[in-house]
Amino acid sequence: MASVPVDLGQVEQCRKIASDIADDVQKYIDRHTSVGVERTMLRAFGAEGVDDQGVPIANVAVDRYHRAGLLSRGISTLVAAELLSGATTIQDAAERLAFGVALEESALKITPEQVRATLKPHTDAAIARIDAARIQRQATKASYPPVSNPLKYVIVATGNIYDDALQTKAAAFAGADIVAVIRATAQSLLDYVPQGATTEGYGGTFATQENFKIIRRAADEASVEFGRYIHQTNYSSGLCMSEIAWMGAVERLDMLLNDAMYGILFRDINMCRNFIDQYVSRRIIARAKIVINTGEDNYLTTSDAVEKAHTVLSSQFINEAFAHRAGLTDDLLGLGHAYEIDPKLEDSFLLEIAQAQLIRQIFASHPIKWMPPTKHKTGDIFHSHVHDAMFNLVGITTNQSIELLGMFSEAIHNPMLVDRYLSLKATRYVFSTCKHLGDEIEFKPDGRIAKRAVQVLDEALTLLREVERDSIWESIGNGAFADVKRTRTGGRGFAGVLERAHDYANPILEVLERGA
Amino acid sequence: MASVPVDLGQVEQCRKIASDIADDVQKYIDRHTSVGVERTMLRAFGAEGVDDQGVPIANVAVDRYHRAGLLSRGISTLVAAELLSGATTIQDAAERLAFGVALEESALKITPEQVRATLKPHTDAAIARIDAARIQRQATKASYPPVSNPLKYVIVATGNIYDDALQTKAAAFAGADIVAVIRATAQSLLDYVPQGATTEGYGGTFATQENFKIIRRAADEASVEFGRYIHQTNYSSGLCMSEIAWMGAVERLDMLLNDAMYGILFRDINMCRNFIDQYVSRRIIARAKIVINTGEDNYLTTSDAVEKAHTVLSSQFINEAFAHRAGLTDDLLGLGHAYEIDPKLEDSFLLEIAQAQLIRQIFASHPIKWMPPTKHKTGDIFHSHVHDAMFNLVGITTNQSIELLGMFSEAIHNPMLVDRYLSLKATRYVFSTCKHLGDEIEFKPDGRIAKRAVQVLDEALTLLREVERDSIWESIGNGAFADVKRTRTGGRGFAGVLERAHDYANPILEVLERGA
Amino acid sequence: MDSSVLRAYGDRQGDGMVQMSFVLQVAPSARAREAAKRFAEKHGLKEPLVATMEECAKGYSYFVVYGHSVHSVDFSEIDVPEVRTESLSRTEIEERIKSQFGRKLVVVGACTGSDAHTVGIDAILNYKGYAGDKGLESYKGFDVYNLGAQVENEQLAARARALKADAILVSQVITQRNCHKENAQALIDFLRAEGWRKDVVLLLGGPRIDHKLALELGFDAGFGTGTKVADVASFILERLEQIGVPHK
Amino acid sequence: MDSSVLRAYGDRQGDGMVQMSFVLQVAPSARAREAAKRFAEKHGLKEPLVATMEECAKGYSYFVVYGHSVHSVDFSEIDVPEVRTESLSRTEIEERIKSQFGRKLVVVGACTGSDAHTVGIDAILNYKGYAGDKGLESYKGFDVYNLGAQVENEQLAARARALKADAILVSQVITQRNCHKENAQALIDFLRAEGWRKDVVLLLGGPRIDHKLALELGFDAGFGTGTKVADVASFILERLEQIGVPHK
Ligand code: B12
Ligand code: B12
Ligand SMILES: Cc1ncc(COP(=O)(O)O)c(C=O)c1O
Ligand SMILES: Cc1ncc(COP(=O)(O)O)c(C=O)c1O
Repeated sequence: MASVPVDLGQVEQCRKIASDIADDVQKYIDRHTSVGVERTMLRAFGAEGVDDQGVPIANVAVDRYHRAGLLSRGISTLVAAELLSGATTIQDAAERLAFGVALEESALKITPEQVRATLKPHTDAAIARIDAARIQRQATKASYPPVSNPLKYVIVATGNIYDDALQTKAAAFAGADIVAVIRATAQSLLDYVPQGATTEGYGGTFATQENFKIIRRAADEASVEFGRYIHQTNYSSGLCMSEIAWMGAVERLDMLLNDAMYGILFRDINMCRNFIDQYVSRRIIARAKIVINTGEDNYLTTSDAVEKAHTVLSSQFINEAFAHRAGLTDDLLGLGHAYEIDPKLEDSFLLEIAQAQLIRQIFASHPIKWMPPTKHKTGDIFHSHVHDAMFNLVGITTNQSIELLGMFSEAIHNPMLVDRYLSLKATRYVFSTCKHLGDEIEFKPDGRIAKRAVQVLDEALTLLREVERDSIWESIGNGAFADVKRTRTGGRGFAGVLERAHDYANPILEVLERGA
Repeated sequence: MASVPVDLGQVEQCRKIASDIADDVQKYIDRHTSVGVERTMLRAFGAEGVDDQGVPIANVAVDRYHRAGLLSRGISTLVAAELLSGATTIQDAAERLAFGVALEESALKITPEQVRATLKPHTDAAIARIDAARIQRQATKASYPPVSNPLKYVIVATGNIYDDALQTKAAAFAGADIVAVIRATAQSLLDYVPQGATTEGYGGTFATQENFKIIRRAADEASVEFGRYIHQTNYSSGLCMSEIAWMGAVERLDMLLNDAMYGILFRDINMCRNFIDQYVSRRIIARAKIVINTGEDNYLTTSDAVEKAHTVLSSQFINEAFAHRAGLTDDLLGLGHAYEIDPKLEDSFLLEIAQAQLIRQIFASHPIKWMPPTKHKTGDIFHSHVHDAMFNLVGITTNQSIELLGMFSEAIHNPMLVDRYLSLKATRYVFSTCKHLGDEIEFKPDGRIAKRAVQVLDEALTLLREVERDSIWESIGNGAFADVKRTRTGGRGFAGVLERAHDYANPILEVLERGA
Repeated sequence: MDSSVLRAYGDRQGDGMVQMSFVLQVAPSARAREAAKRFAEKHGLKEPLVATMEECAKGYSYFVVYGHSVHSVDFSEIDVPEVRTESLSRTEIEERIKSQFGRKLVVVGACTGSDAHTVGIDAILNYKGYAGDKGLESYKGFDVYNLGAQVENEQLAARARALKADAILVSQVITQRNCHKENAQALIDFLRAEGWRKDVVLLLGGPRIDHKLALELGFDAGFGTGTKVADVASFILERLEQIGVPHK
Repeated sequence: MDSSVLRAYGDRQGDGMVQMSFVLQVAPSARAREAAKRFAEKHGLKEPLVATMEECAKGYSYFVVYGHSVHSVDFSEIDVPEVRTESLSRTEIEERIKSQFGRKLVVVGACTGSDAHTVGIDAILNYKGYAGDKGLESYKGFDVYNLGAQVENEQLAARARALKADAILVSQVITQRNCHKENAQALIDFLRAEGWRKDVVLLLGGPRIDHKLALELGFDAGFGTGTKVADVASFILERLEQIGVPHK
């Protein structure tokens, strides 16, 4: 296997610094919660449904008590209180919280221990749901032959979940391993999860629990039909990242786009909110053993991919550190990177190889997510197809794990059926014709590729040191990542952040934190 | 620069055997001539024009005396005789030979020495024309900046020479270095060269002297316009290969498709005829310092490119040996090979690299001609474009010299303007993005690529030994190349072969053979 | 919607999405872009999106356009002849030749006229075949004569007659100015004139050949891109059984 | 032929050659091929050649077709508005700002609505620019405020007013269901309602924006794919000179 020189001492330093950076934030996270987190718990206990305006009961209940200033004890405390005050089921409790007589101060005079005890069966049920889904998913997957890397990942995005299901099968027919349903443009900014099956999406299809089910069914059918396991992916990102993590966990999703900082940088979601939510979402994901896909690739769609290559690597160390703190193991960390260097640059292919190989080596046991060229794509679909071929070549040569397929229509529209078909066909061709290329070549130890790899790691370490010095809060404020600057109290969803009371209780999270 | 292991001892043996093979044939060649050769000389002395049926005077004259059994003295002898009998000019002599009173036996009682003496000024003029054209061409080329390998070679084939000229400029605009005008399908089977400008071609445009001029003008204009030298190519192949070589030489063509055996194998031209004609054509080409392109690539469009890779290499040694015997130096030998392995074959890319690199190393000082995938192309133009991208990648990585660009419409039609444009665009991209890739990688010394290279050279040597054992005449009879079998007296044009009389004279050829 | 009515399919039923590319003799400009849009509209594309406009030669622009086509075709109205022979397995073919004819069937093939593309006919005839599909020569039941490239019709006919061919296989790959049609037609005319067209199975093949065209030209069947050897063998058998060729 | 009449150009004047690709909901077959051919014919393609037919999903076929289009457009009839400002050099721009206005011009920009594609507006505004073309911030004569992504129209208007902006630059990249049109239109309506639309230069940009569309929506100009910073600067200058913005 071709390799680039990697200074393991530097790598260790990067990991150490990233750890410190994450520790600092983790202290904050552990003292706070958010409306998103609390809604997640309410759903996890089993609360379902929407009000007559279509607002999820989870939202109505959580918002009501947030407004009332009582949410700092945790929604679990309130649920327990309702159960103790006569609610017959979780659903009943949730509806009372949403629409019923407001709980009296006195009802909240329960201790966290009482909360845990009262909710024990429901907590157990919630965890059991995740576990059951995980076991079923793993068993199904194990019943199919293993697939070799890179896995071929395509997106569908018709706006109608039934069309998406049809496209899922079409993608599987054409050779896809992983299908992601892209969400509508602004879903990440919604502070609630829409309900039910979507038939009229906006440049994508909402992530809803029902939609997850529909795609899971289609993917399962396709797995049977084609004798290959078809993975399902969606987005645990935005203002509802932990709720979606829960839905993904119980609906047997295989992967979730999930990043410690993406929302902050690319969606202007408040930092505090995003850090809290990512933690809880990852606790759930860890239990479900879902593979996450982080979003560092986006840095290079925004900033220059040559100048800012190291920011991707730095951020991957940070994402890894956050993930470890949420119980995720390396085999679940699909760290993102991308082939986004300006193709007009001479020898750009060498730089792409260097970066891809460097990341492959540093994160050797991680299922690396490898993103195609997008920014420099144009409407010349023929040329765009060739651009993707070069990307595929790096994917197979450097043995990336999860490869999002480039689409020749990238600069035009969400991929159509035939765009996906042709992309899969070309990718299968390149992967097959170059199957063992990576085993057959070596990179000159002092050549351009090697030097570039050394440089990127160097710069990543330097950047991490700066971030440690300034703290991540400040660094994001200075535009350390993706040239985007955010402030600690700015951005969306800050109002939904609250300090935990000293007697805050969250039995489900506690179990997740304790692990098996 | 990445390299494959090459046993230089084996290479030397191959060269030695190929030399012996060619020597055997050269003995035959030196004792024979053909109607094609004699027509060439008549044209070279300056005979022009056609009869009222459009048959070139060169044909009328040569055929007449061939029928009369007097051609074995050489057309030069007959021309000298006419001049001595009162013809005022070469043209007058040629017309007399064609239409005049038949020469008496007595008129032929001139010795070769007399022939040489009589024709001396005309022989000198013929050689001077070649030299002048060469000097002009070299000077023009030297006035432009040198281009780096691989040169980008495209074909135009509208059937109308004026459209071809327009397309030549369009190709230059889009980045081509070399433009070839493809001939009409069956021109190689015509035993005469058509006259004048073609406006209604059949899947190509006839190679005529006038057409050569028209394209040269367009290419020269394009050179000025784009500040890059635009090379012109055509085919010195088929039953008129030496006549076309002459036309190419004086019309300043830069390259000619010219092969010692292509006509035999792929056009069913008689072996004897073809061997004689290739020799004379190459003598002219050598004087003009035109780069030839041999046709071994065609073997792989016919036979399986994995099984028969070694036949390409064997044949290249033979072509080289024949070329040396005609005075061509290595820097003029564009030996052909091709990217024709079934793309569905796993690791086929490794085999392609191995072959391309092997040939690059063995013929290190030759301007290798590298042909694109054609046989396994389909009507899926998108996919075909990707297939060509992989080919381009090998071209730049192994530093091929002259690269014929693949066309995404290969399985459909002769390339249209936009097909060429897109091909050039994609090629420029791959060449630039991978500019120094070949310098940056190494092939594992004991890997699949290296082993394949070793195997191909091994097999080539074995085949050459067999050809030497059986003689080339027999070997072609057994289908040694391209699985095609031909007999010594079969095929087209055998009737145009004749033994030279003991007092045969060919002053122009003699000068060419003597060299500067 | 009538399910037999086909519209283009992009990503959702009925969206009519098609892609076009073309060149117009005009340099890139806002007006040129508009011209491309209108040009697409003339073809029946609604809301055409000009995805790219690039100068591909001086004064020429290349365009890629997407749009929603208003057109449709009624599939139920389409009826084209297809080779309907059931494809037999190798063993079935061998056995049926034995039982029905009790001798080898003689097959003569060539690539005719100025056409030198032998790979296709070799694929069908030669032992080795193509892409793992072995040719008729590999069957015990066939006696195969492959005359190769650039064979004149008269020459082919003469050989076939001399060999008492059961079937003649003609390959035509070059189709410039319909030379394949003329050339194939000429063979039929020749055999008819000689009076033995009916005694032999006549097949035409090549990437641009289809069954319909072959029938029109007077052949018994036409075989295009991707033809499998067994299909050809099966057809020859069935056809010979129909015309009742004697146990010679 | 009238030289203003444009036909598609393959390789020879007037050949009308175009390429199409599309999917029909039918499995590959001779009938499907014929359907594709007829489908192409409906678009005005003569002698369509179905170059490929592949099953791209169960029961769906993908086709590539070439054919000679009968259609043409008359270029002389096409008249679309184009930004006609002569593009000035950096020095010219700087000097003209100095001489004509004697102060820095204030420019406020944003990517509005739910659109988060900042690369385009950054290319025009930020010092660094894009692909070597430095943004307005790099000019001494401009005072630039880039508000970033997902900015609401009201917010943008308020900032611009507070900053006494000479020009407002709006980027819209997402165009699904024409959200860009609605969103851009809403800004104009808002400024009109507030009564200061006329006092400011309003530019719209993005890959799907053209000058015509921008004018229709009430902007002063529209800028699409590949816009150069100097063009934008030149336009702002010229327009400000026209509306006669005072030396503040
Ligand atoms: C290989 C090849 C050559 C080789 C031929 C070698 C050889 N020994 O055959 C060489 C290099 C010599 C060659 C030369 C030329 N070629 Co050529 N060639 C091709 C190429 C790349 C592949 C054809 C092929 O072998 N396909 C593989 C075989 C297995 O497929 P197939 O022929 O379709 O056969 C299958 C079926 O059709 C069917 N079939 C075929 N015949 C028959 C017969 C019967 C009876 C049956 C039942 C079935 C059957 O069964 C086969 C197996 O499934 C094509 C482009 C392409 N990718 O298609 C161009 C192509 C066919 N060539 C073309 C041209 C123009 C030429 C030249 C004229 C170029 C020139 N101007 O110099 C010359 C002249 C040749 C001549 N006079 O015939 C054009 C033809 C355009 C047209 N439609 O008219 C093509 C399409 C290239 C192009 N884009 O321009 N060529
Ligand atoms: C980079 C990118 C992203 C990045 C954006 C990062 C960032 N900070 O901007 C990320 C990854 C975050 C992203 C996300 C999404 N994207 Co996006 N993205 C792109 C991509 C790849 C490149 C765009 C780009 O940066 N181009 C380079 C710049 C320089 O070009 P430009 O924008 O055209 O700008 C030039 C001119 O237009 C002009 N200009 C632009 N604005 C202005 C303004 C003024 C005033 C002036 C004068 C000039 C001007 O000048 C510039 C310089 O010449 C395109 C595909 C493509 N290749 O075009 C998809 C694309 C635009 N994205 C798309 C989509 C759908 C999305 C998502 C909704 C996907 C999803 N469902 O999750 C999300 C959501 C984003 C949101 N809410 O806005 C679609 C849009 C389809 C459509 N037309 O509606 C595209 C076309 C991809 C596709 N095939 O589907 N994306
Ligand atoms: C981590 C992550 N989340 C989410 C998204 C998608 O964006 P949105 O939040 O609009 O669904 C991306 C896109 O690349 C991403 O990388
Ligand atoms: C050496 C040589 N001559 C000629 C040709 C072209 O064929 P034709 O003789 O029909 O012009 C080729 C085609 O590949 C070739 O390689």
